[in-house]
Amino acid sequence: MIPGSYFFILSVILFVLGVIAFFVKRDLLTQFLSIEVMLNAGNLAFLAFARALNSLHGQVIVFFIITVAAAEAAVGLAIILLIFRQKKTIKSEDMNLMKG
Amino acid sequence: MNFPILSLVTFIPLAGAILLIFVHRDRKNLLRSLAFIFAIATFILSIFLYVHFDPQTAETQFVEKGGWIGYGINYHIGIDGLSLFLVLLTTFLMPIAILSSWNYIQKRVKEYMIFMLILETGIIGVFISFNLFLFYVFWEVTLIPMYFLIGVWGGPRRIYATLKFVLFTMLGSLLMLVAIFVLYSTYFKATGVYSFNLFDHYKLILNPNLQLWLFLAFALSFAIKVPLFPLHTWLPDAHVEAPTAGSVILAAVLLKMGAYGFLRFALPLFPDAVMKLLPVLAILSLIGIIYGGLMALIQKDAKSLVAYSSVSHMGLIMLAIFSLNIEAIEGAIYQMLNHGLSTGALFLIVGILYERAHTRMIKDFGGVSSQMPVFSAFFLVCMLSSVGLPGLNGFIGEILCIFGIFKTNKLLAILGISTVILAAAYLLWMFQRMMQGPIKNEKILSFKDVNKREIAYLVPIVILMFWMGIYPRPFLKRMDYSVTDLLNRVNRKERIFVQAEEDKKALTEVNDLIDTEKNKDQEEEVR
Amino acid sequence: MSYFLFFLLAVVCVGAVLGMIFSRNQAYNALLLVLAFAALGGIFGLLSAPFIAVVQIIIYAGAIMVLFIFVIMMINLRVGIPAEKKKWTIYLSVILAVFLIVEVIIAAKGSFQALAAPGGEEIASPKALGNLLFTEYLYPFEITSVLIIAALVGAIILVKKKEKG
Amino acid sequence: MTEIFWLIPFIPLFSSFLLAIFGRALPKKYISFQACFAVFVSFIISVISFFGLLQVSQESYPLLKTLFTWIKSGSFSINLSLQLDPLSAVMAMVVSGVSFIIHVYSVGYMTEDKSYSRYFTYLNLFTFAMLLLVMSSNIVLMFVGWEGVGLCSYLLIGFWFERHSAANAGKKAFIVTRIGDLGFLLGIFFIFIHVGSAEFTAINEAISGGVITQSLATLIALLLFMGAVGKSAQIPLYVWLPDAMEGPTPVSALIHAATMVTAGVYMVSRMNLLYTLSGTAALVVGIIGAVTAVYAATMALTQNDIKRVLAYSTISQIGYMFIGCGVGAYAAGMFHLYTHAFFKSLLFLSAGSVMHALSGELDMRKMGGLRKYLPFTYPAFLIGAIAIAGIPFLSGFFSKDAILTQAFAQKQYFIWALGVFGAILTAFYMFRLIFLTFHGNERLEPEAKKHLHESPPVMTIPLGLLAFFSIIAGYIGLPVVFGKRLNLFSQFLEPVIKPVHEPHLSIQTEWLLILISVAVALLGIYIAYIFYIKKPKTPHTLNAKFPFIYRLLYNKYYVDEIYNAVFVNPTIRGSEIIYDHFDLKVIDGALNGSASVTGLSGKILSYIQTGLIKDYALVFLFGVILFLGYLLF
Repeated sequence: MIPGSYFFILSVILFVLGVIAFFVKRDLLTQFLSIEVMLNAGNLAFLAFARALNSLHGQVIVFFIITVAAAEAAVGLAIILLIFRQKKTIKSEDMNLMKG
Repeated sequence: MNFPILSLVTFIPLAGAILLIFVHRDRKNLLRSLAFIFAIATFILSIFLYVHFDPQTAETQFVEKGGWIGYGINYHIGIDGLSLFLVLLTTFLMPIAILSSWNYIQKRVKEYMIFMLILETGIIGVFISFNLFLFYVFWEVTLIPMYFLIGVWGGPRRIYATLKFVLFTMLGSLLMLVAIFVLYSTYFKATGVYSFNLFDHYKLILNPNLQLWLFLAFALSFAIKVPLFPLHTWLPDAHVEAPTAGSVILAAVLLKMGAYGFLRFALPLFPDAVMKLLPVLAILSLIGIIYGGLMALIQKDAKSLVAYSSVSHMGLIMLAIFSLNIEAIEGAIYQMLNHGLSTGALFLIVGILYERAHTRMIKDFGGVSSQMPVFSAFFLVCMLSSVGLPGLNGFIGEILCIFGIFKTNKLLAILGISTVILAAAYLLWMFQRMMQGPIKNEKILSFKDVNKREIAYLVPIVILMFWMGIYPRPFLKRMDYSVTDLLNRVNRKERIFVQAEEDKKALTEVNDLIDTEKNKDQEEEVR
Repeated sequence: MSYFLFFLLAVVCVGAVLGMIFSRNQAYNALLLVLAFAALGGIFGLLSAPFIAVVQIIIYAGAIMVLFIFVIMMINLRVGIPAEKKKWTIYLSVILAVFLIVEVIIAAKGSFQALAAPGGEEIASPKALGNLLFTEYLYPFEITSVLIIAALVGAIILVKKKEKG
Repeated sequence: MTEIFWLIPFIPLFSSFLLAIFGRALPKKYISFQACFAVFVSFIISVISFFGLLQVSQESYPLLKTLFTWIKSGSFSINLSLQLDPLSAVMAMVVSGVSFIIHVYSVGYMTEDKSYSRYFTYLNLFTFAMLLLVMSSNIVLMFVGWEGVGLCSYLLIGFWFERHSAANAGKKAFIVTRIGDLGFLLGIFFIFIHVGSAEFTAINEAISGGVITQSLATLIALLLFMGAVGKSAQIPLYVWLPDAMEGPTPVSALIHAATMVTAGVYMVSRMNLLYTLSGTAALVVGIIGAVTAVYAATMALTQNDIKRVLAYSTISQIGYMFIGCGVGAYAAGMFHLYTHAFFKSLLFLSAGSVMHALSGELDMRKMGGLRKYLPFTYPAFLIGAIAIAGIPFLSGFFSKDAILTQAFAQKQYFIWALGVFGAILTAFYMFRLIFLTFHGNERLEPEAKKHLHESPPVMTIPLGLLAFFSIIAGYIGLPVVFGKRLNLFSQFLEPVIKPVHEPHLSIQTEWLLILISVAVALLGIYIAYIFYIKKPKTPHTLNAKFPFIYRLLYNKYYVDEIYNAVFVNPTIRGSEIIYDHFDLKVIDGALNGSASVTGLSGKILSYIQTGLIKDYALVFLFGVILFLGYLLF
């Protein structure tokens, strides 16, 4: 029986790695991947607590997160593809249309 | 009454707007007719309000209440003597406005009609809401369609004009929102009940200091809408750039929202602050009267002239409202209707000329009367109504207003009465320069007299002008009780404070009450 | 045994993510993440959530990551994009990340006790999960389906090439 | 039959309404018939009511007819109600009678005008408004009629609006009289505040009951008089009347001579208790009347426009009426109003006939010797001139003499002297007009001479009627010297106008005064005869000798120019300056200034906004850490 804290610490480490990856990487795709990592870290934390609290609700939430992540990935990738088609680049520095 | 007549009147235009979304944009005549039918239907239903309105009571009638968001934000509408005729004015003018833009609007007819109908819902909503939050929502709803009406279908400087209009109005209404929430929280602290209900707030006696600030916030918002000098500069720009129907609605109804706001909210909610600021407000109104008149005298653009005349007329209305007696306030409400009719009609008339000449500069006209005799008769009647000639509506309102002002303060009345001369001067001069004299411009020779559609929307206005001028009883009768009630409300609260000031103990008690409220809050926060 | 499994999977998982950080090649990145997510699926299994574990492997490691790889193929950048040139961003983010770790752990310290507590020994059966999903969470579940359809349609419309003329 | 007196004003109104809507489609014959018939019916009813009134006992005066409550708001309550008492009965008869005659005359005068129906619409409407003015039972309704006649005056002066001058004159008339109306309105408010009602009966009760103090009475009386000054074209608001001659001549006769301009006199007589109570106000009325009488007469001396001479003469004659009111002889003032209505409209219509004959020529310098061409117009004009000059046994003599005698009896010798001086001038300028127009050499334009003709019967018959009345109208108000109770007119008015307790003059003095009047009238005529028939060079030598005075008179004392320079132009200039420098620069400037400050700060802030997601995320992360830290510590 592995203590829940182990899982939790693993989830924190994964999350932070995701954050770091987001900042270090410069292409949109990989940044998007690191967001997925963070999401999964969240999932892990949910499951850890679900087990600790002996509740199934946590698992249901994770289920929803996965479905939403799927939807998000579909739309996000479509957007990235579109950007690439129009700008021929996926470097995140090139996306500065929001500059005031 | 179980039948939700008032809600129907309010939301039929909105339903029409939604229906119009599904009509193809190229079927322009269908769009126009549908919009017109919905507006007319609203008007017919609103006549029902007039017929079944009980003039023997100050109670709000046709009340409908329902839950909405909760926390005091409820659907609570009704009508009383203050708002009945403003609602009727709106429903009356909206079909006319739609008719007047039949040919004038050629691009984006669909959106135009949709915005007109949404605007109608918004305006009616403002006049019938008795829930502060609901009121605020409707207040803002009117802003959006107007923004587009000026910004999309307006003249060459429309962007500047819309921005000015929206920024001015937004500034005021945001402060009002803050004030509404302060009121709300004060009420909650005092009673422990969440309420935006206006009648609950009427009962609240506020700390004079707080009243002052809240009143200023409300008053700023309303004063911008009216517009009170020196907050008026958005008005000429907005009017000049707006399409005809936009100007009509803007002048005839939207400005009234400001004056109505004073009557419904600012005065009865903060009577103490009103008493304190009365001199300032009265003098600003007075300046508005004279200043607007003088500015109107020298305008070169006919629309701009009518716009400044609005400033002058609304100044008189505001001065009457601040006179706080029954004649003045009834006169003010009556004058609001008159101003709605006559100024609306004048904008329609300038619009008719614009459709023919594509210019609004007074100097480009001259001698139009001989080319358009029927039109000239309409112009004459509307102008005289605005001048306040007896037998037409303007006179009744003007004489009641000035009499009321006179009762309160003779000097103000003597100065304010100059509007009688100024109005005659600028309007007659405009009439002379545009309609009379020799024909200067060859283009005028090709002008056609008013067509059937134009007659169709001018005739009801003229009939109403005569009716209101000759037999005003049905109108005044229905205001009596509500106005008396309003004045009681303002005066009774004032009396409490007068007593409180005499009796220091009572005042400290009131202050203590407020202090303990504050302390309680702090304790709660600490916990 | 389970400890061993946990650490193995954890190392694989963290290692794969680290690999992603240091690799330049997008395709590798995606594949590394497939690995990481598969490992994570295993860890989910250890947390007595077999259904979620399976879903994780099938949907995440399978479907979503394949989607990524498809897109990477379509974009087809031959040269990878080098890491951030502005070094200070990296340092700053690392420092911030450390802060984050510390803070989160401190925040969760109180609940470590609860996490360590026994209970939840028995494996949550997929049947129970299904019961919960189709009773209490019926509406959210149905709405999710709408969401996915919307996302699908949205993605198709976004990517569809405009017809010329 | 008397009960239907309230119909008097409404018949012309109805006719006007019909003409306004259907007039353009109706044939001219029908229009003229309807318009004249409506006024004729009104006239008949006024006559019936007049005799009906004689049979009713004086206690029941005035007969009231309340149609409905017009305005009611708080304490402000006004009924739409009409009254009939001797004063309004006389006025109604005069107004409808003269109006009828002028309607008939207009049928001939306006035949060729393209806006025939519009003309009669306005004329009928005017008759309605004027009748409403004289018959209303409260002062607010009277104000309605007051404004109504002002409107019709505006419309009819500007009837030929294609002419720039006509449109301008109409506007000027409306605005100038409105300045006076402003005072009137304030007066009404004062009355209302203190009396609590606008009914004349209530006002009179309040005055006799002492509710209104003397100083208040002065204030109210002067404010009301301000309205009268505007409407009756007295100093300083007379400037609109000469310009008003731009309207069709029958209109000048009806509105700007016989009826509307005398409304002020009617109003003062109606409120006679008020003016009697306040000596100061009465004095002001008298002095303004006297000064105007002379001042306007001097301006009439040099005018060459036939209608303008008559216009100044009207101003001057109304001055006489105000003298009467000012010295407390309201009945005499009303009497002069009544006789003036006949002879002045006679003069105007005759002038119209002359113009008609000369294809619209107005300049007397281009007339002369018309006597033989206009065999009917000439005697009519002459009768009018004799009547106005004050030659005995015509109507003008009796009424003017009554006023001057009263002024003398009240020891207002200054006013009396002005009045007598004015009488010389009156006789002079009237006969100057006659001599220049009908006698002497022909100075016609050849073109005009070709069409020279006497007017058709539809125009000459009204002239005859009016001439007849100008002669006999005076005999109902004979002075005391002919017998004690012969002044039927003032006796009839007694229920409304309480006779003043005048210090009675001896019969000898009365005779002396009459002789003086006659003498000055003859003197004036004689001077005119010398100037324009005997030695036609005299005016030129005089002009050459006193060029300054001549120019001053000829240019009407430059009053129009002064008003323009002092009131009109500064207002417009000043407004323009305010508009350009205050409205556009200060208020709008402040607004635009604040807008640009906002814009500038936005621009500065926008440097922070790099548009890079990463930077935003970094800030976000930073925020999360801070927030977590805040929660933890």
